[in-house]
Amino acid sequence: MNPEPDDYLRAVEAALFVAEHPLTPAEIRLHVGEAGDLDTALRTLGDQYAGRGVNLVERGGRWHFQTAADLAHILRREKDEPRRLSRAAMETLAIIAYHEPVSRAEIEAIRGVQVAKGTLDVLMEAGWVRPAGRREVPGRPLIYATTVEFLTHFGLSSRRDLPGIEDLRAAGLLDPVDLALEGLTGQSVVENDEEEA
Amino acid sequence: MNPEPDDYLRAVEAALFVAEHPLTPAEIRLHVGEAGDLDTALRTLGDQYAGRGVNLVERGGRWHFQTAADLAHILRREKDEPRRLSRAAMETLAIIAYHEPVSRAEIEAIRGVQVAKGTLDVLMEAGWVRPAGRREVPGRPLIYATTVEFLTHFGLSSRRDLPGIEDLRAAGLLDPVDLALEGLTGQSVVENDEEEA
Amino acid sequence: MADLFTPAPIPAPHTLTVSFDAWEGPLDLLLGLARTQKVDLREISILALTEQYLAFIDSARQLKLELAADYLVMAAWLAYLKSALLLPRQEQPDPSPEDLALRLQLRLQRLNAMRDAAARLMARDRIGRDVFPRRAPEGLRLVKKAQWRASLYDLIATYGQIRARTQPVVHTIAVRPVMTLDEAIQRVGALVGAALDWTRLESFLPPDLDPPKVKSALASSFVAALELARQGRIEIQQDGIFQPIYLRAPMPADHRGPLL
Repeated sequence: MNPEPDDYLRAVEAALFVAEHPLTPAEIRLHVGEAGDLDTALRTLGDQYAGRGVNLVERGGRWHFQTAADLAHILRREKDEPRRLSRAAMETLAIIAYHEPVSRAEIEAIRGVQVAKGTLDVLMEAGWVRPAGRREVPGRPLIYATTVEFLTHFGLSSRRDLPGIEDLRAAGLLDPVDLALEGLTGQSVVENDEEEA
Repeated sequence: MNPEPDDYLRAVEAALFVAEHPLTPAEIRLHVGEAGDLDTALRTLGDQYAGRGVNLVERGGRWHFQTAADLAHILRREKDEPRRLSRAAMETLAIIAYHEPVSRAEIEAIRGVQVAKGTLDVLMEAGWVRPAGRREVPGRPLIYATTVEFLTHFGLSSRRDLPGIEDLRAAGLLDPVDLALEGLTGQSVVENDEEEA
Repeated sequence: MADLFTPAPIPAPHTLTVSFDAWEGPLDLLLGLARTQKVDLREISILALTEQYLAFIDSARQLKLELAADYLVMAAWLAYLKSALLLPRQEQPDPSPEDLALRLQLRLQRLNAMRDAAARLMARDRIGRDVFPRRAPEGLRLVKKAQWRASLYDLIATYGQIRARTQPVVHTIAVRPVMTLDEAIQRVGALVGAALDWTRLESFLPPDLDPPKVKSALASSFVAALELARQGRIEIQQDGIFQPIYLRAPMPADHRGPLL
């Protein structure tokens, strides 16, 4: 910085530094008095701070210090926060993956539950779901499909890698919950056994 | 100001400018990354701002910008006046700062009166004093120490900057009376050594 | 801070207008008195200080000021110290009054040191009074970016659950391995004509049947036998309950055996 800023300049600098909002010259003078040439001081300060990390700028007749525009990125630090998808989001994602492209109404029909607006937003924010045009039916509803990031995240080379209904059945993933429970309690489920075989 | 501050310096400057509280070097690095020599940048900034209306200072290992003290009269507002401390509170604060960590009994031994209940509360509420564990002696009394906010508030880089602390130590005035008495009467010095270390 | 920067009122017995609220206990009062000696505390005369204190307390009493107990305790102790100091050395008690006086002096020095330290601390450039940070810093922001976690297993398991939950439950009636009554009538009717003598019902069943079908065939064949007997096309014989059942073609009337 300049070797010897005079006291008037220092006072202007300090007043602008602590101010809660941009100051008009009149407001600055309320603090620093009339003992100097304010216009010159502001111009000098502007020059001295030009090119630094903090700049003195004038907007609509008010002056304030602000950080240089190119440094905005360092003042906002992003931090990854691992989070689990909600059950509703997971179900919606699964339905889109198996049935894409699907409209919201179709998702609701399959889930048997309404889909909250935020649920699709979360999936789109995660980058796994995208709008894929509109269905050419009355109302022209938006339809949704999965993205390449979806495939990447779940380690799939294509949607065809998703296990089919028969695979799910074989893995026991289609067992209604109550039936599975009955099996666990050791009661006989003989008749159905044969059907499943 | 210097003609061409480099981007790393500018980033450090901007981060310190927008920060809501003093920053440790680790906190600064979270934002500006590792692409430069932070110690050098801080020293350079400190030099550049020295003598200006705004200065960069280090308090207890944290850095922040603040206005120059000689400009206080133009910047002070009535509502800024810090809360007045009672004489008891001021003395208690000084005793904690110069002797820390100290127990309440030790504070009372120096002041010759009981420490009123509210006195330590006021200091803790101000954020200048904190409980710092217990002394491993019978009764395990709570001991108190000062905080980083204490250093910041009183403009101290560290406790070594406490006014006159070296002289007081050299004169033995930070030693307990018993210890000093034994020293003066040529008897062996024992037990309280560790507390002062 | 007013009480810090205005020097403590210097008490002199002849101008005593002091409120005891001004003192933080007897040690504080002693220190105030000691400062009136205007010497280094290390040079202070404890005997003179003691006399000052006792005179001060006496004046206060004459003015009927309320004295807190600890001021009086200190007065009593100082009166004792004074008398002990005035005794010839060989008659002095143990611990020696000189040691006690030294201890008091050391305490006064320490309190004085902390009082000065507090004053110097309070006089520093303090944030919000002498130096100011920005009043409205924008703040460094930490933006938390959600990193969504979900595994392929979660995805397919969830899909399976949806399907299991929402598909209509279809009950399929299994086709059982049975021999119908018509089949049995035909079979038994055809075979019994070829048998010359009593033949067990089981012998009319088809060979190589699965165990579940055996029962069905047996039951059907039994009902078929009853039906054929009713029509007069066969005869049935059983020797007792749960005994084997025998069938044969009908004999002429005179050869007829006992009926079931």
